[in-house]
Amino acid sequence: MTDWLQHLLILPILLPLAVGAALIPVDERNRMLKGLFGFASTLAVFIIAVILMRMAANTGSLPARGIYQLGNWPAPFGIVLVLDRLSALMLCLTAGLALAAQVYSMARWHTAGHHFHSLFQLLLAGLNGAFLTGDLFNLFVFFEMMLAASYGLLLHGSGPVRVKAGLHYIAINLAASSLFLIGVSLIYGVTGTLNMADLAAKLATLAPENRQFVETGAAILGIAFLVKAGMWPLSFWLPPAYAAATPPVAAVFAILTKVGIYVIIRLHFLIFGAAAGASAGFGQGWLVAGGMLTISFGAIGVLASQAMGRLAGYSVLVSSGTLLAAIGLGHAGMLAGALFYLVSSTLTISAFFLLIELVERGRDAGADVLAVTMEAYGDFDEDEEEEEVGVAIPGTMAVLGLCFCLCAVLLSGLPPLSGFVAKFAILRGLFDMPGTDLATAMSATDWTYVVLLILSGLAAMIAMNRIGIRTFWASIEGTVPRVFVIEITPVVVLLAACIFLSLQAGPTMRYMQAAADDLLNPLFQSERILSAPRAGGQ
Amino acid sequence: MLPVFILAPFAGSLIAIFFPSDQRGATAWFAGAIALVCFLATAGLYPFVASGGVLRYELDWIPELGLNFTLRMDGFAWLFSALITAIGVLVVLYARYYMAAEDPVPRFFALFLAFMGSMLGIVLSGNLILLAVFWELTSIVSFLLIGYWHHNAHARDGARIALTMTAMGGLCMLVGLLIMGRIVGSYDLDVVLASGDAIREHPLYLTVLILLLLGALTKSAQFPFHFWLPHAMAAPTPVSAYLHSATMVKAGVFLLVRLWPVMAGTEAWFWIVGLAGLTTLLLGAYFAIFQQDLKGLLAYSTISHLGLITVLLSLGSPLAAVAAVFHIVNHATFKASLFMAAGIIDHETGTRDMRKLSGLFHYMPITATLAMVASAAMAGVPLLNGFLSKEMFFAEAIETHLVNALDTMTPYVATIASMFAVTYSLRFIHGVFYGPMPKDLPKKPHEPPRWMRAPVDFLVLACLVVGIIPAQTIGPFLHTAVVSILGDRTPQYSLAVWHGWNIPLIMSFVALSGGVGLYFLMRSYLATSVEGPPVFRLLQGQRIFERVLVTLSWKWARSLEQSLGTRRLQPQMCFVVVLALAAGAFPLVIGGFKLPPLLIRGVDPAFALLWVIGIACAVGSAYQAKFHRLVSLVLLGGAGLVTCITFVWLSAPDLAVTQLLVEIVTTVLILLGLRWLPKRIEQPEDTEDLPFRIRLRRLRDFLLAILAGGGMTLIAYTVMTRPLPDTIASYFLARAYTEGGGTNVVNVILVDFRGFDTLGEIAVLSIVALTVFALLLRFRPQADSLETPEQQRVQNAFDDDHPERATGDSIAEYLFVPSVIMRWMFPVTGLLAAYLFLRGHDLPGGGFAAGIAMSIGFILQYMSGGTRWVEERLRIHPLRWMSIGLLVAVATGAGSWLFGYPFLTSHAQYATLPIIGKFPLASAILFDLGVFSLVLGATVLILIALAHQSVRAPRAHTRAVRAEKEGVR
Amino acid sequence: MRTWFPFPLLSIALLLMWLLLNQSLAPGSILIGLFLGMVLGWVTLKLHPARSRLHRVSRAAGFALQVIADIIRSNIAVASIILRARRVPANAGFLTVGLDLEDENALALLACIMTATPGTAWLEYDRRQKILLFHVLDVQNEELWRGTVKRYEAALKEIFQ
Amino acid sequence: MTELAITWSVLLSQIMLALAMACALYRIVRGPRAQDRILALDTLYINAMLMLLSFGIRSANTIYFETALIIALIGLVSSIAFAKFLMRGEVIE
Amino acid sequence: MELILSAGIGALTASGVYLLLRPRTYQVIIGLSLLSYAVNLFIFGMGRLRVNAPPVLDPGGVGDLARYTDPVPQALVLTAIVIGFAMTALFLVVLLASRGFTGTDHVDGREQRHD
Amino acid sequence: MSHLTDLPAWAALAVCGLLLLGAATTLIGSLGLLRLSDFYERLHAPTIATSGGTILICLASMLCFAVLQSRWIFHEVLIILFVTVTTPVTLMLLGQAALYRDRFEERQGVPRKPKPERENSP
Repeated sequence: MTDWLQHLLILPILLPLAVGAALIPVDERNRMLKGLFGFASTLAVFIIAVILMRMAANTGSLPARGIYQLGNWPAPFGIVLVLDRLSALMLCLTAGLALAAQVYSMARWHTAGHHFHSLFQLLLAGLNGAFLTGDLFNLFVFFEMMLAASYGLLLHGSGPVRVKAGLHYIAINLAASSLFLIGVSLIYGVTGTLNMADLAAKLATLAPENRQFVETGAAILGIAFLVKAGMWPLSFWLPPAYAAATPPVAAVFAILTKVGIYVIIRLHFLIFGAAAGASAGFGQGWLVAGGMLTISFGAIGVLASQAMGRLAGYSVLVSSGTLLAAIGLGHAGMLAGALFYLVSSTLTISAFFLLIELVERGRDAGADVLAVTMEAYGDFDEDEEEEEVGVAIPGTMAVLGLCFCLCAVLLSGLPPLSGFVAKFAILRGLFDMPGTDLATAMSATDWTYVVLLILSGLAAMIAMNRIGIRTFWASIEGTVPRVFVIEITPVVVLLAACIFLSLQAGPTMRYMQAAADDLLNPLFQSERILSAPRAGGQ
Repeated sequence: MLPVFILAPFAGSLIAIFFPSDQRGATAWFAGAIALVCFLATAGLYPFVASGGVLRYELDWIPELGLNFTLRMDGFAWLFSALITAIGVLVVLYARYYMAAEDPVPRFFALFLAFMGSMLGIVLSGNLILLAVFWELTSIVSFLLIGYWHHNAHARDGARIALTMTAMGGLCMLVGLLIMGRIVGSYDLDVVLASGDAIREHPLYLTVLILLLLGALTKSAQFPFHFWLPHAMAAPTPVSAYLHSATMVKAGVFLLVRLWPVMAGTEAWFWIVGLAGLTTLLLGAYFAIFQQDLKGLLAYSTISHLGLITVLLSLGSPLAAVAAVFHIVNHATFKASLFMAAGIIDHETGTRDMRKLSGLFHYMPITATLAMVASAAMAGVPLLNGFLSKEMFFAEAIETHLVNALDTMTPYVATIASMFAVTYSLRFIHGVFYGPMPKDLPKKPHEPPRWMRAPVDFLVLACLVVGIIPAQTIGPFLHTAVVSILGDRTPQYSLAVWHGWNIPLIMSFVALSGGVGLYFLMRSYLATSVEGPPVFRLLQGQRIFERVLVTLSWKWARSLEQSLGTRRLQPQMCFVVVLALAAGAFPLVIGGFKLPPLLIRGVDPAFALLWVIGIACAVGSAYQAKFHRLVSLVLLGGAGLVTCITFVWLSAPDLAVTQLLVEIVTTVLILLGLRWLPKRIEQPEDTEDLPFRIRLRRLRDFLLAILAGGGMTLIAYTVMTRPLPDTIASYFLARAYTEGGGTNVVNVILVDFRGFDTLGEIAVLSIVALTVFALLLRFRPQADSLETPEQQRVQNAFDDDHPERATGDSIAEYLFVPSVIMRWMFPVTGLLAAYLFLRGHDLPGGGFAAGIAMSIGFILQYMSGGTRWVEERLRIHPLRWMSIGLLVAVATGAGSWLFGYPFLTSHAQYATLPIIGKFPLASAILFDLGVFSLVLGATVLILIALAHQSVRAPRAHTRAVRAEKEGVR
Repeated sequence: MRTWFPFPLLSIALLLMWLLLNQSLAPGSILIGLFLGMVLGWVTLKLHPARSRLHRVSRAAGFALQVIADIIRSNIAVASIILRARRVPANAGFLTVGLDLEDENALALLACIMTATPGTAWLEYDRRQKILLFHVLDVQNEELWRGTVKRYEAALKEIFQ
Repeated sequence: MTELAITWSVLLSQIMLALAMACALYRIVRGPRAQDRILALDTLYINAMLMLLSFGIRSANTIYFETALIIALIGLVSSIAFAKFLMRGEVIE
Repeated sequence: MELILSAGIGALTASGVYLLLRPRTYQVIIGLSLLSYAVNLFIFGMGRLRVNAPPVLDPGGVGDLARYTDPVPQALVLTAIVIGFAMTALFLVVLLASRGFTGTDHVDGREQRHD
Repeated sequence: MSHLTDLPAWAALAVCGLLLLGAATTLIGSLGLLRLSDFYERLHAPTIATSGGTILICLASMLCFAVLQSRWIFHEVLIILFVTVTTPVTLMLLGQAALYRDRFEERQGVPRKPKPERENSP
């Protein structure tokens, strides 16, 4: 009698939440069991995400089941979950990364501390919630959920380095969270609504003296998001934190910055879209400037970092900057490319994070073992005898080297992989602006952006080249790293995903284009949300 | 048909990887077969191409962006692919014998095939972007090939420089191609070639030109980017023979030829290309003379020959283009053979240093002969192919195309350059094969194996044949290629050995005789001189490049990262605050913000007084936080209290209750933590001795704080004095009771209207509890905070030195009466919690408040009895409570699915039981129960985990010490 | 009965409290109150505090009145002291008095009373020597204070044993 | 008449209570002994509770009662914790 | 009313921000608590200030904004309080751990020359 | 919702009286914190607030609501009860802490621990 599919939309949030909760009291001794349950739920989420994405892709700009009114309260009043192409895409991406990281962690990293799998599931739930929700304050709640879990995971395994990095990370993000609250409440104070769609609808008809407060609120919100997205100069906490985190965690963290970006994309085009009247395109200049500065800083950092972990952290910054600036420039054509870039770079970076530890394990075996089995004492602590670190598969080095090469090519955006396709798409979008004459159509900013894009790729190439040579070629043929199969597989899978993206670039770009179009005329969607009927027909 | 050219090599390389590394022969045969297939396929396509047809193959890749997998073969492409595949076959054969047994051959051949594939891709691609793709691929693969012997430092450096240069150029070229595509409106090569005028007239033509040239010139090692090529000579000789003579370095000139119809013929083109070409031509030849390394000499000669081709292309006349294409082919043949010969020499003698080598003719006459012929071709001796193209070059050089200095210079430079060419060719022959018997060679030289020499034989033969009867051999192929480029602009030209007495011939004679003379002049010097030409030796491009690269990408980057970034928290916080202030102020400032009128009406003196106290508390606790932690905590409590009263005053009882409870727990929490912080000597510092910097920073922070506070005040006041817009609240107020089934609207919002928020919120709480728990399991207190606090020590000591007292008596006495009372408070607290919980839906209270209250009850017991005392009596399972709570909440929400309603749809009604009477029965209450259980669990877990440290830390300390001792042993 | 209500007194007290809180005598709230009293009784049992039985509850009321009277009196006294604290510095002092009250709860109650009445502050009680050290705000004659304490103690003894 | 009296007396008493809180605050800030501060905090809580009660009377609304009740019952927990900290150097041993 | 409250919010914010910028972890945590008070009051204020109009309906009643204060910000503040509490606890433990590992209570884990 | 002005005059006056008296008592008690010189003396000050002040104001509130809602209101009794029961805990602990301190620092005018004569400095 009831259409169960209609509840599909909320499962990506509830399933991990429930599993995570259920795993809490399970004893740490049978971690593997926990891991398996976690894996099952992550897998389920992934499948659901794929189904949702197909739904979103097939049916119109807003699928029939794309709106979920929690508690059966209609849109502006209750909380709604909204599914569209973009959110579906992010769900898929997240689940994919999570799957990889989960498998990877089950090799050994989840023994580094307690409650890894619960925290992991809860992080997943938080992320999905942040992607799906259509309500400003609910977004805050899920942000906090995600952040809290990320704190937990960052500190997973403890140790001075992680704790020091974590302290900064937490402090900064707590400050940002209070900014978030201020912004949200200010917006509520002048518009009297929390629903994003409703907000967009109301903003157009708002008295100027009130609108300027909406803008203030939005700006303050923006800072909160930019801290997460890692815009210069709010991003110094990021590289140390990401470098300090355990590999699987870092791999998932690759998506965290993208959450900030995602929300900015959402709100920017929804609230300050073309229909926003006087305050249309508010804050674009800031985004562009910040983004470009971030690219530069990230590129410099990439060049300047000796350890691979920091390099990866900085390349996170580069990708954030690229996206921010692309959003800020706001040419319709670029958006699709930017989305493609988002997916590709996220996959790449997380693969790289997973790879790093495997590669370095070969060089200084034992250091990480120390990190894993950081001697821990306590009443509840079971004995953690340090197990064999993987087995030396013949040709491991070759596989690792190949993966590294792929990472390098992807990071530096060299052909033929998706990194290149993404950059090409962005540039193409930039060059294909209306206006017959290119020379006049493109402003100095646009050219700067082009240059920065190229230079950042170059920087990545030089740095990766340098580090790669040092690691794979110059190193005396020492111990071949001992690696579990389930550790290398996720890396390979993620990279394979990138290759798939490059091969299937056509269909993917079509999807991205559609998603971009959704973003560019959001009001249509807003009406759908606000006019959605309640269940039970009352 | 066309995809085969790309697929076969790449597939082959994929397969080749998996050959066992000892199977040298098998791998070689496999690779050779692939190359041969490609060659035959090319050959098979000739008839079609010769008839002026253009083969096209198109496969969708990203049609939206106009990037398709388009392959296109016309005569020129055919010529090139023939070259690539043919020489490919020969090089494979050669490498089969060249590579040592211990080299990992499969990798070599895999990379080799991959390179062949991407090279073919360049020449065949019919889409500009696709061309760029393959272009970069060649860079990457060549990087791996050059670094094939990566244990050798030179190989690593050479590879890195090569990649950096070529990839850099490639990226620039990409942008150029993008712009070009934008100008034309398509990336398809046919379209591009069709619209030359549009490009040449376009204002961005110069930009495009420069970007493209950056690509082309870096790729084919033109001045000033030439220096990577000599360093790439660290590669195995087959690689050099293939990449650095026939294929990769030709990619640049290939691009120039490809785009010649649309780009060439302008002033800018002439100047830039011509200048680069001439310089390269001259310098390359000059440098080549002074090389002591065989391959180095060849490398520089390659550079100079490429310069020659570039010059030809720069001239912009069709005939010159013909000459260029012709010379491309010729150079490929003789240079490849020369490289192979050099390789043979290296292989058989073990050295490539010309100072050591001499008189080899005696040992390897055949090889010597071959090498002599080839280098004669290089020198442009008549009856060899090199001669023909060089004649054409001279002929073009003396033509005047544009009237300017460069054009007039060309013939002289050409002559001098070819004079140098003669010199270094002569040196190559004479120095290596003649003269005294070589001494102290690493190996005893002898002829190479039969099949290792075969490729050289073939190529040299080709040189001869083409040199003698060009029209019958190369002629038709050349023609098809030229036609495919120039179309109807194809000029009349004759490939004859003898054009009669004319200036070019004279120039050749001058060059030949001059070159010979020059060689014999410099001979003695060269026999002993160090590497490199006299003057220019000092400035080595690669050194400069390296230094620049290191400076830019390492030194500056590091210092910039230091200066632009920071690893300290305070500056970061500062940035956050400043940016937030800016962001907040920006819209108000540009929006023309006007201050609302100050209205004092309705100011309640008591309330005002209250807030005077509150503000005092806040400021005080900020002031005391450094040296009187306890006081600042107390004052914090005061501020919280005032906040709580404010909530009550402004009609928010729920908030007041929650705020109060939370504040109490927080205080206890921080007190628990305070024990682990370092003791701070309580001396309020005098600000005199502080350095100025610190005082300045404090001032800055103070101002920032004032600004932030002022901003908040301003915004808050303005918004609060404005009328409330029509908010969603009215909806809630109207339906809270009728549909939500509760009179306390706030609580109904929490558990029903916005129950999802609450779900997330309790999830946050549980996450934090887990984190805290997990982190504290790893907690390592500092040594100085390890021993028990001195109060306890003193008190216990007091007990100990009194025989009639047992340890812990004092504390027992101290706590005697209080603990009795606290124990009785436990059930009362429980009652209060139940009260708060049950009434929550209708009156202030609710699951959260109840949970906290209950947990406070537990904490009270811990305080009175101590951890051990309590846990002997009560088994508390906070983890279970949390888990159950969260699950209950979720399950309650999901329950509504059974009735076909969305998650968290609540059901409320008032049931009536006989005795009890009417009581509310809302599903929201169950949800609230979940909240209660979770909050209780989480709070208790956090507090207890912290409290356990006092029990555990000392024990752990002793354990750690013991462990260290054992470690020492 | 014992099994259900390990602490009848406690349970009754809780029930009363519950009714007071809800301000209703509805059977529903009575039931819930009983239930809560029972459950909390069990939990409290785990902490096993000292039990004590009441005799002569009748005396309690009188005692309470007496205490209240004392409280009022001492309130005024102390208030006056505070108000003229500037001029006449209070002559405060420590006093000790031996107690032979056994029951913990009774002692606790005594402590509460003494602290609740301004002017006397319970400081510490040495259980071995059964000596109570307390502080009074003005010691015009120590015996009076000791007398008061003894009086309370006697009353409590009567009630509790 | 009565109305006026009521308003004014309530206001007056609230002001007095606020002053009482001010005294407590003074003691918190001044010390001199840590015990003094905690004692003052305790007083502050009591005063706050009374303030709430008076506010309840003022607004003739019993809904604020629970807050006062909570302060009365467990508001003192924090000061107990403080006292324990002063006496034993840690709150829970 | 508004004036006093906003002044209070300002003062709380100022002290909180000042402490956030200090080098000692303890100062930072106190600052965060103060800041969260300020933020809570701010959110609360966004629903405008009403004396003695608590959003508790009479049984069976249908409320409106004329008689009751805006309940939504109160709900938001409740959530914010909870989350703030959680975060304070977390931060406290982290700073303890940092102090335990690094031996100092400086936010950077090592003493600067002069802070 | 009822309002204070609904009170009959006598009740109103009584309520006001009690309220004012209670507030005054509390104020005096807190003044004690200011004016008394020694910690042990100050220890007595808050008890005025907790006993006198609380009782009076609770009475006021009881009376007020009893009249307003025309039924017996008792639950302020709970407050009195709780306060009387809980305050001593803090005060005792504080007193003992102070006592311990003073003995430790051997301040004058502080009684030694009773009985075991020989030791006087714990």
